[in-house]
Amino acid sequence: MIKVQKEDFDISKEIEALASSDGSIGAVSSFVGLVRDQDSREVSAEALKSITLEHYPAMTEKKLLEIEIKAKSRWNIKSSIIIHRYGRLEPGEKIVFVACASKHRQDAFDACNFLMDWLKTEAPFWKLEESQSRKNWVKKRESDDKAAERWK
Amino acid sequence: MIKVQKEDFDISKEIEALASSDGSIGAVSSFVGLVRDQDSREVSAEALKSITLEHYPAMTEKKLLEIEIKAKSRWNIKSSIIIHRYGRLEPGEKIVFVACASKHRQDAFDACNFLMDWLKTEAPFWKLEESQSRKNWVKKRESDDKAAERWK
Amino acid sequence: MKILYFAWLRQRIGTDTEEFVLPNEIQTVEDLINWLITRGPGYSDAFAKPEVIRAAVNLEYVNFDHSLKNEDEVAFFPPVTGG
Amino acid sequence: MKILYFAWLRQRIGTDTEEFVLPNEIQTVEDLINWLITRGPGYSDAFAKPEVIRAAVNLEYVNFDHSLKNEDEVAFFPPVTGG
Repeated sequence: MIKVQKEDFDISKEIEALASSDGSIGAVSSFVGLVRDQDSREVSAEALKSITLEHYPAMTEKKLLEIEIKAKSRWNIKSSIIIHRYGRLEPGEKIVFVACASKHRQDAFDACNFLMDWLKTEAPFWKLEESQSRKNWVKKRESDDKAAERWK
Repeated sequence: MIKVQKEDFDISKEIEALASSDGSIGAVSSFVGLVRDQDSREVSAEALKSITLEHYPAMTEKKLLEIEIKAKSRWNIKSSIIIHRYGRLEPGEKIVFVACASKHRQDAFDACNFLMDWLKTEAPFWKLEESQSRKNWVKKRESDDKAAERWK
Repeated sequence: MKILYFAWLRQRIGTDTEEFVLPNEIQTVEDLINWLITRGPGYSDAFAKPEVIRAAVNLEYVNFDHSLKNEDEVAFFPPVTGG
Repeated sequence: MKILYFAWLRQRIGTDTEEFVLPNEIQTVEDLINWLITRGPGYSDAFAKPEVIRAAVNLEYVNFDHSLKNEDEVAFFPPVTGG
């Protein structure tokens, strides 16, 4: 399931909905991405006031659905969910949530890790950071491209 | 943090406590293990009524603390939690929860995966399954030994 | 043709969407970029380093040699940074 | 010495804990198992396949050649199946 929304969400409820969808589920692996308290510059990072997530709605839904289908074709996943927020978020707030449910744990772990890596390089979201002195668009991390390459 | 308890727990609260412990945390990877609706026999599995988890309290705490320290020495983890329940549990109930918080996501994913693999082979818990016609002690899975070997 | 701009491309160009009839001489995404650059300093600034820009046509990532049709929706944006 | 049994070892032996003074001739975990086996059918049943049993002394996993002292806490159990 894909949800792209401004609103916050409850992790327990999402995991419980996923887990209760099939009695043969024994494992749920999940990931939450949060707004950190400093901007993303490697050197002389500043305290962060907020980030604003912009996205390309139609393409976001399509790409997230595609990577979810891809994960289900590669691992034995009973169900999965991707929630990604957009709009203005403050330090400590949740940005993204991915969870995968399976019979045994390694399928869930690998599919969840894969979904996050692909989401990072495929889903059309952009982060604008605002700190005391500046606003800047977050630059992509080379390590994200490498992480996504692992699954090819 | 280690918690070995009979009681259920709330995943959202645990993840939020972990995430809010340090403002530089941007990633929380977690895992929940659940009671499945069938017993663990590969062939002619039967509907499961309950499992009962027995453990060796002093050694459990010691081993879980040791593997948590090990994870922190290998990955850049800001905080982590392991909750393992004991006693009688019914299908759908949570058995174990592991979560790791880090600045970037791969540390959290790998540490969480490692903790589960080591917990499966090192923590002194034993599962007694009860189905309509029988009670049986769950046999260890060879795949768990192999999973733990990966990290050596 | 509909063109969408996101993130700092949107800010430099000063608009998020525009629609027009595709000129006949524009065959590919690269042709389109070269034509957009002539439309003003916001565009030439936005497309100054085309190698850091990604393009999507009808919601799919494409290379700059991708052929365009008048009914396409084309989007230009920086590398994605969600998650 | 304190000895603890878990899971099906506990069930076959019929007790979870016992305490006694370590006989002088028992040097190792293996000696202890061989001595326990002589104590009755529950014990010989529990230790029939020692290769599937794990031992811990003072909360640490040990091999069967591990040396024992009278003040040790020894535990016998099947391979663990938590998580």
